Amino acid sequence: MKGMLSFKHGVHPPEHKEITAGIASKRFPFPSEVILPLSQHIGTPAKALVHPGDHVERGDVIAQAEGFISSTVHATAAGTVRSIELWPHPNGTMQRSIRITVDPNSTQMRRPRSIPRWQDVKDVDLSKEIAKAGIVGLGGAAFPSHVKLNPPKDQPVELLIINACECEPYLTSDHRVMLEQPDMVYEGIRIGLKALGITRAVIGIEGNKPDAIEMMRKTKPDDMDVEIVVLRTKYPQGAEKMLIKAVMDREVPSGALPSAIGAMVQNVATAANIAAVFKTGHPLIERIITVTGRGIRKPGNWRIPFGTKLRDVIEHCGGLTEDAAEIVFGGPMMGQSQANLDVPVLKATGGILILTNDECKRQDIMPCIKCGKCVEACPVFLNPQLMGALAKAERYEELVEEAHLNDCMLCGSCSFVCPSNIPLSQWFAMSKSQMRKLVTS
Amino acid sequence: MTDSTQVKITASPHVRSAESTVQIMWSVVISLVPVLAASIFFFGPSAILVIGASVAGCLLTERLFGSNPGSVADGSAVITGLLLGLSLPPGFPMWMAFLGGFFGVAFGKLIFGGLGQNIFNPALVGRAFLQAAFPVAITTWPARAGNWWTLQGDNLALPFMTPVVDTATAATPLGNLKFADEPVVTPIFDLFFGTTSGSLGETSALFILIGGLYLAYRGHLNWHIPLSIFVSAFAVSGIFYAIGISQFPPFFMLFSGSIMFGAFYFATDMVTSPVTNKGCWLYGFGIGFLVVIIRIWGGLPEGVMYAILLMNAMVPFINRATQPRLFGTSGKKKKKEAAS
Amino acid sequence: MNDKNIKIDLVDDADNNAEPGQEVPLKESVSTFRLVATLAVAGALAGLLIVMVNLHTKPIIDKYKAEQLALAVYEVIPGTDYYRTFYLVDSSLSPELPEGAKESEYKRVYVGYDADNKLNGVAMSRGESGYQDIILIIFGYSPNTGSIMGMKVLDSKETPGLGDKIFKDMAYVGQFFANPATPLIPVKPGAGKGLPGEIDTITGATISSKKLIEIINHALEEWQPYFDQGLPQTSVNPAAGEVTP
Amino acid sequence: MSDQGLFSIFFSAMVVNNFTLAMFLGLCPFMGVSARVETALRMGLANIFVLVLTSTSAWVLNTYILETVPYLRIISFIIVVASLVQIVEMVVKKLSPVLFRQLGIFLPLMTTNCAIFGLAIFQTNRGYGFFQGITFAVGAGLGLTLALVLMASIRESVEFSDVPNIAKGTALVLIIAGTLSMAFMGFAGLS
Amino acid sequence: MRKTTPSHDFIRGIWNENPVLIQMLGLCPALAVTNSVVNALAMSAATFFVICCSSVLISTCKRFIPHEVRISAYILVIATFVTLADMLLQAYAPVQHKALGAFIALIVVNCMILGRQEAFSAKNNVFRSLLDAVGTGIGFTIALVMMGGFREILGVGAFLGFPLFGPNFEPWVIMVLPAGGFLTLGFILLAMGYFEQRKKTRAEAAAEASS
Ligand SMILES: Cc1cc2nc3c(=O)[nH]c(=O)nc-3n(C[C@H](O)[C@H](O)[C@H](O)COP(=O)(O)O)c2cc1C
Ligand SMILES: Cc1cc2nc3c(=O)[nH]c(=O)nc-3n(C[C@H](O)[C@H](O)[C@H](O)COP(=O)(O)O)c2cc1C
Ligand SMILES: Cc1cc2nc3c(=O)[nH]c(=O)nc-3n(C[C@H](O)[C@H](O)[C@H](O)COP(=O)(O)O)c2cc1C
Ligand SMILES: Cc1cc2nc3c(=O)[nH]c(=O)nc-3n(C[C@H](O)[C@H](O)[C@H](O)CO)c2cc1C
Ligand code: SF4
Ligand code: SF4
Ligand code: SF4
Ligand code: SF4
Ligand code: FES
Repeated sequence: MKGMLSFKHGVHPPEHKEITAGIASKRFPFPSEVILPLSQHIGTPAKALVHPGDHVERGDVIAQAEGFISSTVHATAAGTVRSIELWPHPNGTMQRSIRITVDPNSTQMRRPRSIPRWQDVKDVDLSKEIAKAGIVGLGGAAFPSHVKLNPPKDQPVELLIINACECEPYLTSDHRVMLEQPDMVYEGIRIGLKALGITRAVIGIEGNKPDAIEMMRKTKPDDMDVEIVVLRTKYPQGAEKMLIKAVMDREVPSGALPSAIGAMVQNVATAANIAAVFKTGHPLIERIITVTGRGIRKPGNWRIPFGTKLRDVIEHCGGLTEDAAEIVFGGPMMGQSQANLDVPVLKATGGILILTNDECKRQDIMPCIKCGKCVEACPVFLNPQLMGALAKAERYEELVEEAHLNDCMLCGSCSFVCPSNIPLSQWFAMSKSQMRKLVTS
Repeated sequence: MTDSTQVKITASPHVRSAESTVQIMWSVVISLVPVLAASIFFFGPSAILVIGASVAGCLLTERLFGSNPGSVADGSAVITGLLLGLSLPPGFPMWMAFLGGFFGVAFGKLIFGGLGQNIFNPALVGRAFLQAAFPVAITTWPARAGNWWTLQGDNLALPFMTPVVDTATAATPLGNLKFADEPVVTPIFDLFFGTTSGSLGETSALFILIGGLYLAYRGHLNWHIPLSIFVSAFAVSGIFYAIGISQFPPFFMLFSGSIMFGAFYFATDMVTSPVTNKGCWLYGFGIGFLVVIIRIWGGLPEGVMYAILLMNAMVPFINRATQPRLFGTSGKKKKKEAAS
Repeated sequence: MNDKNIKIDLVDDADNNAEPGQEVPLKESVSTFRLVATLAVAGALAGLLIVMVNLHTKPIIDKYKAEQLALAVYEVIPGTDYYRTFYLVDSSLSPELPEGAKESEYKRVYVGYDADNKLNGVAMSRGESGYQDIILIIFGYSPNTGSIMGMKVLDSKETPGLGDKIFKDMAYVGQFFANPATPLIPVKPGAGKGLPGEIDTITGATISSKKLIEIINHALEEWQPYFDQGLPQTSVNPAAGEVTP
Repeated sequence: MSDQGLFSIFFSAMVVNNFTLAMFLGLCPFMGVSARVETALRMGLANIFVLVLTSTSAWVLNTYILETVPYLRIISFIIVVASLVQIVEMVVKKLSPVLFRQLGIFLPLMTTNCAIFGLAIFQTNRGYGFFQGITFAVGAGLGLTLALVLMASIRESVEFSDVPNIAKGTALVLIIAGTLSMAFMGFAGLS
Repeated sequence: MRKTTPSHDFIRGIWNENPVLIQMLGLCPALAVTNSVVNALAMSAATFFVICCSSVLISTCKRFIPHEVRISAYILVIATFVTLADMLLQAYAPVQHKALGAFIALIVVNCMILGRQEAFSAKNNVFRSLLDAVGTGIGFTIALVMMGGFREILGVGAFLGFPLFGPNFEPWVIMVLPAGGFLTLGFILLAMGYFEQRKKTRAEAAAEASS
C-alpha cells in the first residue's frame, strides 16, 4: 500500500465492499410508478414540458433545461403523466416532480432516435449533444457534465482525470461499471477528450479494486494516451482535489476550480454513460446503483430507472432485516439519511445503503478533548477542532474569515475520527447554510 | 422494520471510528496498572493509601461540583487522581493528597467547565498547589527501611496537622546530584528499574515505558510529545554537559526524576497539549528545555511539573501560531487576500 | 435615601468622560499662565508641607536607623563596647573619608572594640540573591582568630515557613555565634564530619541556608585582603567617632 | 550599592520575580487589557518602551537631583511618569501617526499604571546603576508582556468553554493568574 | 442623573460599590500586602489617611483648580499625602513600614484614590467628599482585612499574630505567597458569585410562586 500515490491526511473507514463487489448488475424491473423531480442536479430546475394525461415514451424529454447550468429530464419509463406535484426529494425537501404511471403493458423499448456519430460532431457541439441527453456527474454532486466539458477559454484543460476511486465504503457501482463496460468507459474518455480538445487522460483507481484495475489494463486501446494510476485506498481519495493531488501532485488553489491548474475530473460512470448516449441513443435514464448494507436481505447492483421509489427498491431486494436502522442514499460518509420510503432514486444516487443498529450506533456527544485527530484527518488541512468551537459559539464570521469554512467540502472525515462523537461536519453544513442566509438577507 | 417512522435520521457520516473518548480514558487507566503495581511493590501499603486518597479527592469533587452528574464515569477524574497520587512521595499524608485532588479537579478543571475545557493539567495543578502549600512534606523522601508492609511516613496524619512521625529521609537521584555535599550520579540501571527513592510512580522507567508504549500503540497518546521532550532534554543537557557548565549527564537527565513519567502521562494529556503535530513539537521542545534549565539552575531539584504547567499556559498561543496550512494555499493567511 | 432635603444632583457633564491622565484640550477661557501658576503654587505648597514634616520625622527616622544598625553590630560582635566605621578608600581601610566625598558611595565595615579599647571583631553587611530574592545579612568576624562571631538577617523575602527559618530557626542562627572557623562549610544536618567550620543547613530550606553561608564566605573573600593589611588592634582615639549603645 | 549582575537582574525581573505574577504590579492592564492577544501584545510593547524611558529618567533624577532631597522622590517620580507619558504620546503622534493610532488608548492609561511607577521606586531602593536600571526595565517589561500575552491567549481560548456562571469574569481570571503564578514558581531560585 | 444622599455616599463604598471586590480597583496593594492582617491594616490606614486628606483638600480647593490641570493637581496632592504617610509610618511604625516596602509609595498610583477625586471630590462639598472618602476607605479596609485574615489564618495558622490551631497545625504556605493572593481574591469572588446566584434564584422562585 505504501508508495502508492495519494494525498495527505484522510481516514480509513472499514470498506465492506465485499458485500456487493462480486455481484453483477442486473436490470431492475419497471415499477408501477416513477417520480421525476425537475431538479435532480446542481443548478436551475428544469421546466416541465408535459401535462397530466400526456402519454410519454421511455426516453422522451419531459422537462427542458433552463439556462446554462441546468439539465434536461427524460421519462425513464413509458406511461401516462398523472400529475406534477410537490413530492419528497432525497435531499429532505419537497420538490416539484412529474409523476408518471408506468404502462404495465409497454415493452419499454426506446423510441428510435437519430443521434449523430460522435466522431462526426464538431468538438464544440459535443457538449450540446451531451446536454440534450441530460447527463450530469454521477460522482455524487450531479453537476451538469456539459458545463464541465466547456471550460472557460482562459483556463484551458490539459488533462482529463477519470475518477474511478469510489472511496465511499460499501458502494460498488463504479467498480461494476469498470468490470462490465470497460469499452464504454474508454469510448466515453475519447468523447470527453474530443470535447475538451485535448489528448491525454488518466484513470485513477484505488488499490482495493485489483480486478477492475486488471480489466481496465487489459481492455486499454493501444491508440489512446491514457494512463491507469493505482491510488492508495483512503477516504476521500475520490474527492476532486485529493484525486488531482494524487495524480498530478498539485494542489488546486483554495477557492479555485480544477481548471485553474488545467485539470478536469469526471466520474467513471459518467464517462460510460456519455458513451452510451451515442452508442444507443439512450439519454441518461438509468444507472447502476448498489443496494447494500447489513440491513437489506438481498444486496446487489441494479440498473434502476430514475424515479423508482425507495419502497419499490427495498421490496424487490427482499425487504429490510429485523435490525435495519437507517437508510442512506449514497455512501456512509457523505450520503443522506432518508425518512420517507416514497422518495425516488435519482441521477445522483450512487447507492442505497441500509445500515443496522450495530453499524451506525450513535454514542453520546462528549466534550471536545482537543485530541487533534480531526486536524490529522482533514484532507484540506483545516482545523475542525477550532471550526467546531466557532460553530458551537455561533461565531460564523470568524468561521469563514479565519477558519476557512468555505474550503470545507463536508467530507465527514473529521466527524468520523472524533472520539467524542462531535458532529463536526454536520455543524459545518449548518454553518454554511446559516452563512448563506446571512449573505442573502 | 417496515414502517418508515422507525427509521433513524442522522447527519453524515453515518459510520464512526471505533475509538471513543470514554474508552481512551479507561485505556489510560489500564495502561497505568504496571506503574501502579510497581509503586505498590516498591513502597508497600503507603502507595495504596496515598493514591487512594487522591483518587477519592478527585472523584468526590467531580461528583459534587461537576455540572454533569455522570461525568465521573468518563474516567478522566480517575486518571487525574491516579496520576496525582503517583506523583506524590510515599510518605505523604493522606489528607494532603485528598486536598490536592480536590484542588486539582475543582480549580484545574471544573472551574473551566469540566472535561476538555481546562487549560492546565488538573493533576499538575493539584500537585503544584500541594508543592506550594506543603513544600516540606512534598519533598520528604523516606528511606526505604523496614518491611514491605510498614508505612513510609506519616500517611495517617490528622487533617490539617503536620506529619509527626520522624522518618529517616533519603535523597532522590536528582537531589543526590544537585544538593549533596559530594554529588553522585546514580547508575542508569537503578533508574531504569526503579530501586531509587522518589515519587510513587516515577522511579521505574521500565514500567512507565511499558504503559506509555502501549498507549502510543493504541494511538491514545501523541508520540510526538514524548519524543520531542526526550530529544530536546537530551540535546540541551548534552550541550551544557559537554561545555562543562552542568553536572547532569544527558542520559541521567532522561532517566532520573519524573521526566519519563511526565513525558508519557502528563505532557500527553490531549486537553492541555496543542492540537496540531507541529504545535506538539514546539510544546515538547519547550518542556524539555525548561526541565533542563530548572534542573540545572533553578532552586528546586526537579522541574518537570513546572515545565509542563508553563507550557500548558503557552498552548493556546501555540495553537494560534500553528494553524495547519490550508490546502491549495502557500500557508500565508488567506485573510489578507480577502481583506484587500 | 429618602432624605429629600439634601438631595444633590451629581452633575454628569461631558468632562466626566475624560480618562484620568488624558490630555484635555485647552479651553480659551483659562490662560496658560493661570494653569502654570496654579500648579506652581500647588507644588510649592506641597513641597513646603513635605519639607516641614520631613524636618520633624527625619531625626526620628535617622535615629531609628542608627539604633538598628548599632543593635545589629553589637549583636553580631558580642562583647563589643563601641565600634567605628571604616571605609574602603583607595584599596585600604580608613576611618576617615576624603574631603567632600559622598558617604554613601563607599563600602564599609564596622570595627568593634571592647572595653579595653582592644580590637574585638569586625561586622560587615552583604546581600546576595537567595531562593526568592536578595538576602541581606550582617555578620561579625574576628580577624585575629579567623572565626565568625555572630550573624543577623537584615532583610529577606524568603518563603515564610521555609526560607524564613534562616532567621527564625534559632538552632541554625546559634551556630554562627559558636565561633565557627572560616571558611564556613555547609553540611546536611547530621552529615557533618566534625570539621571546625561546619554549619548544619536547614532541612526544607537547604537553598536559603546554604546561600547564607556562601554570602559570608564571599564577603570574607572580598574583605580578607584588607584585613590582612592590618587593622588597628587598639582604638587609636577612643573618643573620636565611636558609637556606643 | 548593588552589584547584581545584569543577567541575573534581567531574569529575575522577567520570570523569577515577574512584575505581574509575583510582585502584583500593573494588575489593571493585566485584568483589563488581557482579553485579546493583539491588544495585550501592543500594551506590553508600549509598556516596555515607557519602562525603559522611566528607568532612565528616574536614574538621572535620582542621581543628580534627588540626592539631597530624597523625600521628594515620590512626588518627583510621579510627575516624571505623568509627563513622560504625555511627551511620548505627543512624540509618537508626530513621528508615526500609525503607531499612535495603534497605541492610542494605552498611552494615557499608563499614567496610573503602578508597574511604571513601581519600577522607578524599586530601582532606586535597590540602588541600581544606569545599565542595571535599563536591564531591569527591559526584563520587567518583557515579563509583563509575557504574562499579558499568556493571559490573553488563555482567555481567548476559555471563551469557548462552558465556565460555570459563578466563575465567569474576574474570578476565573484570578484563578488562572494564581495558577500561572504557581507555574512561575518553578523559576524560583534561578540565578 | 443619579441622586444620592450623604448616608448613601458613606455606605456605597463600603459594600455595594466596594472598590476592591466590586470595582476591581486598587488590586495591586490589595494583593501584595495582604499576607498578614497587620500588614493589611497598616496599608489600609495609610490609604485611608491619603484618601481622606486628598478628598478634603481637593473638594475645598476645587474652585481654584482649573479644569485643564486638575489631574496633575490631584496627582500632586495625592503624592504629597503619600509622602507624608510614608515618612510618618517610617518614623512611628518602622516595622510595618519595612513590611509594606515600596507599596506605600505605590499608593500614589492607586487608581481607586484618583478615581474618587475625579468622580466625587471634584464635584461635591467637603463634608460629602469626606463621607465618600471614609466609606471608600472602610470598604478598602474591609476587603484587605478579609483577604489578610483568610491568608493569615490558612497560611500561618494565626490571626493578627495569635496562633489559632496549636503547634501541630500545618500551615498552607501557598496562601502567603503571591499565588495565594490571586487565589484568595478568586475564592472571595467565587463565594460572592455563589451568594449572588442563590439570591437571584430565590428571588426568581419567589416571583414565580407569587405569580
Ligand atoms: C469527500 C468527497 C469524496 C468524493 N469521492 C468521490 C469518489 O470516490 N468518486 C467519484 O467519482 N467522485 C467522488 N467525489 C466527487 C468528485 O469530487 C467529483 O465531483 C467527481 O469526481 C466529478 O465527476 P462527475 O462530475 O463525473 O461526477 C467526491 C467528492 C467529495 C467531496
Ligand atoms: C459555476 C461553476 C463552474 C464550474 N466550472 C467547472 C469547470 O470549468 N471545470 C470543472 O472541472 N468543474 C467545474 N465545476 C464543477 C466543480 O468543479 C465540481 O466538479 C462540482 O462542484 C462537483 O464536485 P464534487 O462532486 O467534488 O463536489 C463548476 C462548478 C460551478 C458551480
Ligand atoms: C513554594 C516553595 C517555596 C520554597 N521556598 C524555599 C525557601 O524559601 N528557601 C529554600 O531554601 N528552599 C525553598 N524551597 C525549596 C525546598 O523547600 C527545598 O529547599 C528543596 O527541596 C531542597 O531542600 P531539602 O534538600 O532540605 O529538602 C521552596 C520550595 C517551594 C515549593
Ligand atoms: C494520554 C492521556 C494523558 C492524560 N494525562 C492526564 C494528566 O496528566 N492529568 C490529568 O489530570 N488528566 C490526564 N488525562 C485525563 C484527562 O485528559 C484530563 O482529566 C483532562 O485534562 C480533563 O479535562 C489524560 C488523558 C489521556 C488520554
Ligand atoms: S459518490 Fe461517494 S462513493 Fe462514489 S465515488 Fe464519490 S465519494 Fe466515493
Ligand atoms: S468535513 Fe470539512 S473540516 Fe471535516 S475533514 Fe472534511 S473538509 Fe475537513
Ligand atoms: S477529533 Fe473531536 S475531540 Fe478530537 S480535537 Fe477534533 S473535535 Fe475535538
Ligand atoms: S493603579 Fe496599580 S493598584 Fe491601582 S489598580 Fe491599577 S494596577 Fe492596580
Ligand atoms: S490599563 Fe490600567 S494601567 Fe494600563
